[in-house]
Amino acid sequence: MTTDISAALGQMGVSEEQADLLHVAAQFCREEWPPERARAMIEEERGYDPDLWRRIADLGWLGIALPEAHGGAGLGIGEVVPVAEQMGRTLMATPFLASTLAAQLLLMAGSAAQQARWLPRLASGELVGTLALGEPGDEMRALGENEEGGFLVSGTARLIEHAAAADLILLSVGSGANRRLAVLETATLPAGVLRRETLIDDTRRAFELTLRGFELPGAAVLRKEAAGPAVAHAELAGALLYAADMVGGAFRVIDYTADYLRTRKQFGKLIGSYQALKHPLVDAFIGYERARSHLYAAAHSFGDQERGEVAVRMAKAQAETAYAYAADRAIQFHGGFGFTYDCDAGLHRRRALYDASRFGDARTHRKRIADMLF
Amino acid sequence: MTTDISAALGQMGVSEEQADLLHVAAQFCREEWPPERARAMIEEERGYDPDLWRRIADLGWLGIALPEAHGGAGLGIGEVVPVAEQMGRTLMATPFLASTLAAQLLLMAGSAAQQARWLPRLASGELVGTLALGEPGDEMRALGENEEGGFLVSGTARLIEHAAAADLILLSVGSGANRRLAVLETATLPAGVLRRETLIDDTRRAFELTLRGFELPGAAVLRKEAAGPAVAHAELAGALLYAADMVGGAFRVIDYTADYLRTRKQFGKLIGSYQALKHPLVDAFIGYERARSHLYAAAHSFGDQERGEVAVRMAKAQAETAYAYAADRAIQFHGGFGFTYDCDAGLHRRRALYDASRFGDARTHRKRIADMLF
Amino acid sequence: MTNTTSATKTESETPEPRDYAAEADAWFAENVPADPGFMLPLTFMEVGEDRQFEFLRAWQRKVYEAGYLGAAWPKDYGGRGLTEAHQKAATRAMRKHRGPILLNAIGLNWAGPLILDIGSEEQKRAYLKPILSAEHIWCQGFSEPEHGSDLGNAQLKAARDGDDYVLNGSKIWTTQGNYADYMILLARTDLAAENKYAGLSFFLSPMTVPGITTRKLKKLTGEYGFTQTFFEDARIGADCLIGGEGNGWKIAMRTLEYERGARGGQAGGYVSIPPDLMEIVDLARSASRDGAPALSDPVLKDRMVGYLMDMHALSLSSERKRIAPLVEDHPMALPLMGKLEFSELYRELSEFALTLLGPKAAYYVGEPNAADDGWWARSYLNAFSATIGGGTSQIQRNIIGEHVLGLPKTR
Amino acid sequence: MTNTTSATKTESETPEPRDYAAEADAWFAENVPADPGFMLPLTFMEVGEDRQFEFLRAWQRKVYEAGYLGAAWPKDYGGRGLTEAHQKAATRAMRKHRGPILLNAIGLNWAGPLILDIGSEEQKRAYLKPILSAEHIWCQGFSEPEHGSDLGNAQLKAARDGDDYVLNGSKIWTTQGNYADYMILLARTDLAAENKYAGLSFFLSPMTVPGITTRKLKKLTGEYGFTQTFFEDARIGADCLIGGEGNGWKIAMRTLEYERGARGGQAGGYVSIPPDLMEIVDLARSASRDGAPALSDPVLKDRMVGYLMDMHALSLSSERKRIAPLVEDHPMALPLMGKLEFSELYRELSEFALTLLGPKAAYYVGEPNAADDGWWARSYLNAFSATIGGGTSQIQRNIIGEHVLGLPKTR
Repeated sequence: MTTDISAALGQMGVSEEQADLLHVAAQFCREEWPPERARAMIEEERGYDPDLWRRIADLGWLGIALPEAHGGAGLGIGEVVPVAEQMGRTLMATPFLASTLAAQLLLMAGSAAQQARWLPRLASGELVGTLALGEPGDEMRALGENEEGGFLVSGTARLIEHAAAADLILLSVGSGANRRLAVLETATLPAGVLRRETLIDDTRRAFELTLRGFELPGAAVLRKEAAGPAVAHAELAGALLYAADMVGGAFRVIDYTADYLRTRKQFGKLIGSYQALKHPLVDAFIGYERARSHLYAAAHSFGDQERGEVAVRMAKAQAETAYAYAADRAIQFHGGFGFTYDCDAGLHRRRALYDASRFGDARTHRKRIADMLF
Repeated sequence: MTTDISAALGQMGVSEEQADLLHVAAQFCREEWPPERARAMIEEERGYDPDLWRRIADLGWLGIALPEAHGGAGLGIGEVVPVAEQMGRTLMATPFLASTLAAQLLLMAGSAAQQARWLPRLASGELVGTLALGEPGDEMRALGENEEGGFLVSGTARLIEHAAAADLILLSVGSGANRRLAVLETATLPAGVLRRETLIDDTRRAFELTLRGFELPGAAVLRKEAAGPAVAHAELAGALLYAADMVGGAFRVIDYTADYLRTRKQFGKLIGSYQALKHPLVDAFIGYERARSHLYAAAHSFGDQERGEVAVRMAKAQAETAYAYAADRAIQFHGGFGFTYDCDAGLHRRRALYDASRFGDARTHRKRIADMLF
Repeated sequence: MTNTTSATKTESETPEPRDYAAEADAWFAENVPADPGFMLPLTFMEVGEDRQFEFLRAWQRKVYEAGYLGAAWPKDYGGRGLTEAHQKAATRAMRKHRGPILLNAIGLNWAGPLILDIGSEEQKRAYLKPILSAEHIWCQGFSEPEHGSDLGNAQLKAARDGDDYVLNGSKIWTTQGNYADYMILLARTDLAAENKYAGLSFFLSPMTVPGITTRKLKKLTGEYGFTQTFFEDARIGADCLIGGEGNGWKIAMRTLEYERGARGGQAGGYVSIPPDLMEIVDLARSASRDGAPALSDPVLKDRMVGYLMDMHALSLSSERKRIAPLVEDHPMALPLMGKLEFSELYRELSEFALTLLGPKAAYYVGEPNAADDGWWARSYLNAFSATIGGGTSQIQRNIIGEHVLGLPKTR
Repeated sequence: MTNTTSATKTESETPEPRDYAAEADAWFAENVPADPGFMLPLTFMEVGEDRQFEFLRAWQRKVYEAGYLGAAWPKDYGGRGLTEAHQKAATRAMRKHRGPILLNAIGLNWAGPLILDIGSEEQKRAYLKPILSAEHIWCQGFSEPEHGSDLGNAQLKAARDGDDYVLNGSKIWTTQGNYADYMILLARTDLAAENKYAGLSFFLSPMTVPGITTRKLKKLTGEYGFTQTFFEDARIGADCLIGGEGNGWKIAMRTLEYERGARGGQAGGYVSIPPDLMEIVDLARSASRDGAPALSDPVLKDRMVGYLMDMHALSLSSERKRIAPLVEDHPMALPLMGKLEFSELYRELSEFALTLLGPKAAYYVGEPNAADDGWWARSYLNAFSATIGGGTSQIQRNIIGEHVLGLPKTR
């Protein structure tokens, strides 16, 4: 490849910390979140386990990408990837991604005082954070800005993960040059402004927030000039972490299906011996391995000005393609059982759809890549 | 489907004449053009058999879509489809498509005198016609037009099928509103202006024509105002007939491969029992059947103002997709033999590439359909 | 419309198909029910709630009583004694006016034609009319938990005991099993038969005898529509047997042919509503991606062209298959391909629709923020019922490869 | 560069890899030959004309004599006694400066490593240096006409007769068979062996003895590059046997591992040049479709993004496979997948390039009007040599499914 394009592509590499986190997270998730726990959590309104949250916090995972000064490990978002991937493998349900991304917004756009106030408590897991970035053309609106920079907020924000459990919502208000970010303390919200949304992924929780002239004090508003870059950073980080979740899920659903194909008989033969099932599963696996290569290249290149963006977009796009195909075939290859709610293939297919929808789907990312490179 | 779009789609139907021609052509092509003849013709410079040409002419096939007044059968291009399809099945090599399309240009844009002069001899096969429509941005140029409408022609035209054997080349000169069509009698050409081109499809012949100030008399120029519509008609007719050729080829290459899969053993088993070969061949066959449905719908709807164009474009696009896939898999599934020149799968794959390139490939047609419908 | 009208109609002489079609058109224009305020099933396999069941049962009865279902079945058994052409005209009118699906699919398309074909006079008198009127709901007992597609391996036992058969075993994927009054049942009557097929017999079994219980299965979609059905020493009369002992396999294959429409005898109407590409076009026009309509993206538009071509090919092929000169090479190809093509295309198309939604693909049925109330996600997940049920797509490809292309059997 | 230079170099002490890399870079910058005016093969399987053969043979000799081939092989056998890292640096430089392929692929990557590994001292002294210098061209005799991918079924007979083996039978797909001096040969020495594998032995057979003849095979592309090789009472010395009688299968499997790079021992350089996506990007910029550059079509651009992602994934995976923590789940997955992925992607990519050409896709190699002299069509057709040869893609999927995913064997 000639240099013009190859200089924009992700490069492979792994840090010692990534390798360590990968090992620890793999074991932790496997042990703490067996399939029956993932299933049981679907029925629980809260959608996550506070005890498990505390243990995740104790492992220091909520501060991986936060500075040591704020109680973090001083690493980057690339180091969060192995954890997110292993959580994806077990369909683990927590506000981990939401809280991690909320902290990134604070880190990028918070004043020193705001960072000092919130980041240590997010890093320690004492507080749960989430974020509401809105969609183009459907933003929260600001009214009546006062001298301290406070204002009244009106509008509806959607798909705020774990908002009911969160202490802080990092809220985007307005758009373009007028976009601002604010720390919304959920304790200050009036009753009834949050509504749980029905998601394609039963293992997750997200909420709609409707505000009518809610007063945000100036102290809650982050540095205005930093809002745009902070959102861009969080969106890229979000794409990377949801890609990790999908790569993890793809691994698991292939493994789950291979298990079935090794043991289920039909017409007197193990069904895995039929090429009509074996070969597509191999293709799914190849898609997964490609996605994983893109994922770790993106994790390695995330902070690289030249390469980070294309690498992340490729990772998100390939992860979606691979996970969707693997889970779709998994349903089909489980036959009648695949069509029941009891088969995990369905959980994965639904999660794949959900994850695809967050922080840009494959088509969106491919379009951007085409615009950037060709 | 709601009416807006469905009113533009081809409709299925078959005329009695189509059904008759299908039967006769199937038998004729099968008997006259066994695989060894197709192979033998590759080595012959001329690339077709004049005796066979005479017999085709005697069957009246060169006049199918010409008026009875000019010695034709008074039917439409849709009635040529079964013949073209059956010729495609046997990889038959003749100037049949070229001559048929040349006659259509004369029919659409020739004066009464020009029609009377040329059409009966094209219909009877006494003369061989071909056409050179040029590519956008690379047209033949006219200079020094005289009072009778004659002019000097300069430039290069490419991919003129069977030009060396043709008596008439229907030549397009200029573009847009200045486009003209002329009957170029090859007997009047200076020596050395034709060069045989090397085609991906060895069974076909095409030539490059280079003219430098060649004088075309006014009597050779067709009605100017009819040139645009005549070219549009011929291009649509060409797309339809090359689609028919491809549908025929797709049938044959699937059949040829099924034969091999029924008889070849590997690892002690007939290879056709492996789903890795069986299922893709079924998919190829489904693609072929879809293409054939589109083809006969386009043949039926060709003359329909509302439906003809979309129907033909769909037929050409689907025929390309189906033939390419079938022939590609045919090479693969013949294993080592597939990689030799002796295997017919290669002939088909190369013909599929050639046919795709003529009168718009799948991408071109799909783009037009999108523009027309959505 | 009332019973009186129906009675009047069946008394009248055979109407011209054209007149009958016009009548049907007028009737459906008038009588297709308004949106009931809850989601109606698109296929008979999706009847998951009582209110859906009751609504569709009433609709089928109404259509029957108006004379537009079973028109070609004999008058003596509740039909109207008209021709297939009449029934087709009625079905066309039903489709044109977007009538809901007919509920009693197994009765109308499997059990009914079978009983008409080889049933005894008693069976015809007892069963046919209630099938049309949806008074008797029928279900189908072929698949078993351990032998999904492998019908020949059915293990449910039917042991002769005096004038009864005693049933023991289990069936799965019983559509409307929790509502059904009767089941067409494939069971093993001879454990010692020389080959597995010869030991099978076919029954018209009541579902209401002691020892038969059902358990609703939660589907991939989170909804219901099927049951597992358990038989514990359930006794049915020996007169429930149809076609004679040991002929079960042959009869089961025959019912599949009715179901595929490869033989006549179906009562008419439709039991599922295919996805409509125009609705996807509308979705693509309205769905916002990155602040612009999805349809403004040439890549998505091109994929739409592809689906339009495939959908239209299917509809053209279903006409072509009746045009003899155009199917001479492989007369069975198009009929055998239909199920595979349609079910796979349905799945792909629904999945594609989801890619139009952008962030809204996160939502599901019941969510006010969802596009079209979550319809597309549900449609995609439901699509697997057709790519898996009735012989998986993988098995369909075996069948086509072996029976049309003549390839050696996969072992 | 001359022999003198080479001799000087091999006498010198072990250079630092970094210095050696810089030297190699300078040498290739200077010595990569100009376009000879005829098309050069992109893989060693495409050497179809004498002028191509002579040109590439001279190039390999030059690279060897300059010290950039066999750098890690022992000095005693013609190598330079350096490390794998040195050779890799030289190969990188060769690639960077776009050197032509090395001709003697079977010698460099199959026979050479095998002889180094298990050959006798005599075999090492006789064969290794001429492999590097391209003095002896080697070919491979595994496949037979009736048993393409089924090597275990090889039927060519090698009958012991005194100090000789007498060969009878035929091999197919002998790359450069018409040029080769030696063949690595899998032959059946024991017709009565308990299983088919145990009857096979492995030979380093001369090609120049009476009774061995070759017939050139015309390829899909219309060109040459392979032969069928016939053995009629051809006598070779018993010392041609390697690894002992009855061990042929084991040794053949071992040579496949050298070839795949799964064991060390390869001489270095490259024997094929992969397609370069940037060339397709350039083609898309220059190809005119409907009067506009192909690259202005968003649909074609999106497909290019897809291929870029796939190509880049392959290159990332080839780095990842050496990073232990990232391949722990299935350590063999990436090595086993490489051949399948690469060969299929090559085929798809070349085919895609053809779709950029519009009307010019009608042309082929040798036609002045063709884009890039017909390169893309030839590349597409040649791609099948890799999706078929060395175990078809279908067999590769079996291997991955069974050895990585643990699925039951296809029988």
